[in-house]
Amino acid sequence: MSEEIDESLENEFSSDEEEVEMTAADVLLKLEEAWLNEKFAPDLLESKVEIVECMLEQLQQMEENVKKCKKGDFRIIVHKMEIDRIRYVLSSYLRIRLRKIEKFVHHTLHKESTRGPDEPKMLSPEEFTFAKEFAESLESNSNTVVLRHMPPNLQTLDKQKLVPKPNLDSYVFLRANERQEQILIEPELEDEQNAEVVDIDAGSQYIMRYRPMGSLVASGAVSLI
Amino acid sequence: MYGEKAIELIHELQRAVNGSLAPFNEEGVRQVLEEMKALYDQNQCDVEATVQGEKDRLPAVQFRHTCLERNKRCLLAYLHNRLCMIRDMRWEFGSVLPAEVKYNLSEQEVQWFTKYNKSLASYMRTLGQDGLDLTQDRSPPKSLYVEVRCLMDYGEFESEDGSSVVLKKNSQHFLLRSLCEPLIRQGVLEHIMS
Amino acid sequence: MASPSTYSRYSSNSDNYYDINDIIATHEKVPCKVELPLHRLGFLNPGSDGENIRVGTKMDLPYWLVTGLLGRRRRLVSVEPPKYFRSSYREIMSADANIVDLHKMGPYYYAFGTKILSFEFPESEDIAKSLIETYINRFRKVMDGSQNASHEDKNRLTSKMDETERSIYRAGQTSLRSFQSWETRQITKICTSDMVANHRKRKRAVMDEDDQ
Amino acid sequence: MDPSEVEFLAEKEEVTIVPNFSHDEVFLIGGNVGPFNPSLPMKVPLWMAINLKQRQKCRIQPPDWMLVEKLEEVKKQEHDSAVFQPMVNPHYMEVTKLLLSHATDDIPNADEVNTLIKDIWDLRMAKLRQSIDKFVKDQETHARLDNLSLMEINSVRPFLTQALDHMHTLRMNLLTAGPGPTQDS
Repeated sequence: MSEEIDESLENEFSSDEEEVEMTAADVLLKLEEAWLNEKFAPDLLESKVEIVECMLEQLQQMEENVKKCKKGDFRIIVHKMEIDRIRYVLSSYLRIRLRKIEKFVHHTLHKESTRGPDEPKMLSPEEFTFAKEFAESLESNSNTVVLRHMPPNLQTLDKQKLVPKPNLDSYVFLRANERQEQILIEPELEDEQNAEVVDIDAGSQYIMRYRPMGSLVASGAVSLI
Repeated sequence: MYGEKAIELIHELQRAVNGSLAPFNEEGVRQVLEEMKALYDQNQCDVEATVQGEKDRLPAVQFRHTCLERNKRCLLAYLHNRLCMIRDMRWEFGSVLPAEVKYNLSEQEVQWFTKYNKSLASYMRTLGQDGLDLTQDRSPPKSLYVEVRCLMDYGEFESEDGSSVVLKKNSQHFLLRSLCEPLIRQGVLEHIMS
Repeated sequence: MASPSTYSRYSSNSDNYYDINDIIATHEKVPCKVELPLHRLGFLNPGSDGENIRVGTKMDLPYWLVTGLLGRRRRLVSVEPPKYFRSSYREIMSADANIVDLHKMGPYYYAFGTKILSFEFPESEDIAKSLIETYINRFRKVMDGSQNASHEDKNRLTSKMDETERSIYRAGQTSLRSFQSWETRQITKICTSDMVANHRKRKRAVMDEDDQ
Repeated sequence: MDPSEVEFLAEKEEVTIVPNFSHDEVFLIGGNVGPFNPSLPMKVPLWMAINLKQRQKCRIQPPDWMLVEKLEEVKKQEHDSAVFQPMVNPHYMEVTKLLLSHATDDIPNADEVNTLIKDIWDLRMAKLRQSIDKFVKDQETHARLDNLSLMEINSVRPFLTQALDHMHTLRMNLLTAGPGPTQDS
């Protein structure tokens, strides 16, 4: 084997949130967790664009390394299998997001426009462009085909009231990554006796409504399974 | 009774099973729009009459307005759900729809499909250096190489190490899975179980 | 973009303007009594002769129309619970919910039952209770049905189910089938996409017709 | 999610293989593997173990729980208790399926192991349906399911989440005695 694949993949990746260096393996774990959370959460979660970009880079690098390998090198198939596996998680993750963006496009664009400057973005810049184009294409279809032919007072579409929104009361399965105390399960029930408060031990698994757990999923305190 | 033609459009959608799209009901949509125009015109003169002092017109105005809202909802739902199905077709058939399927689309729907194709393609191009085709890798990867049989003459096919393979009807090959998946999905190749 | 037939995680179907099931459910009829003379709406009531409908006339009107006629300012009609939600039927439900044919009672029994509560009947509370008790008492049968793998006559199982129960039943059947195909190793076979396959079948069918 | 995706996650589990070749360490994105020394047992992810086995480059050692005596005991415990017992492995069903499909010759009493695993699965699934029915009858709003494996959860997920979503809607009726007017008005 004339050329060794020299540089190890232990390259350092420092993400701006925490200063700790994350290895490629850590980033991969974060991607897998983001993938499962996105798969099971009814609403669109925060964009993990840095993780996606880092992984795309890793794949790119690895594919180049593999091209350098000579035919029949033992590692080609092993690297290619890992590349296939990572690419599957990446594209499945991005597909799931795209489907939610399409399904709740007006709701998502509205929410994104009301977010503060310091709040994390829901959409990556490219997703935002896609969402705007998609929303525009829906509206222009409704306008050209039916709305403009309707009586004047009916030609507009009240976008906020009538648009599909995610069902935050959907039931989900979750696992607690850390102990959580005093989680309110039925906040909107006025009569107190139904409002249950639960302590959740680290590593325990639950089925419950998504709404009370949404912020804990975002913070990484719990993971959806 | 008002609203009958509109609900018929919705029943038509409900009859469509797993993505088989019926032809766009141009006539049905036109009739519902016509009913809306008639309702609106009648309301205009009843409102006018009430302004002139007529007393018993308001129930009819309220009734017609309700029918107008109903017709509007059915029309918009008819359009929206068809676009949902056309959107799914992009992910199943690929960027070029078979002629018989495309035949059932209205002209505006074809335009919508082209627009969707373009913005999807440009989004996918932004992923990594040379883009990531999200319509591939739809199921978890299994063994790296798979055995396939050609269902039709397909001609030259470039495998991953640059060499090309001639795909003749019934010929069998041992190809890289991720490269031949699209041909399997399109029905050009058949995956033979090892 | 949820295709029409699948259950989707919209914020409950009734909020979704585009939801086909909600549009069809709101087409169901509701018994009403006219409270104010309905001038020039005679055609609404086939029985009535003249142009108007007299106060006190009883008619069945679609839910979507009744909500319009109940409008904010003037209540043109008053509403009574539809037959299947009245106390006599509620008693049958509490006696043995499992034998009842909910599909015959309007395929959207739970969805429609939830909708009519917006009319705030005196017995709305009892209707709401009856709905959830019926759902719970029939739940085991729906679950067991959805998990049984035998190919015996499926529609005997689902004929009495309402659309909500059938949707849950289908969810159970689909995951059972995908588990079975996983267990018998079908999963590694990549298949032609369903649409392509169906489209090809239909094409072949068309060609057969041409040959005759 | 599809069972094949649950299996995909299971393939990250580590298993012990005995390679019949030598090669220095391989630097994967997910972490390093190796070095490989002939007849020196080592741990690799399951997906790699299966691939190497298919290429006749190694033998796979069955996990310590994949023994008839152990599984008979697990089956007995499961049978005798009304509560879900902790499982031998979070992916016991998928690991067994993969190893028995691709490395049967490396697994002693493969058929018996397969039957025992299936029996344990059936016992637990029956128990799961029982607890789901009780959960619904008692109108619970949440439940703890620590000892359930991902494949078990996944097999009831679409049915159970949808059923509970609808139950939530019906329960909300009790409070508001009917939602506000719908879109038409």
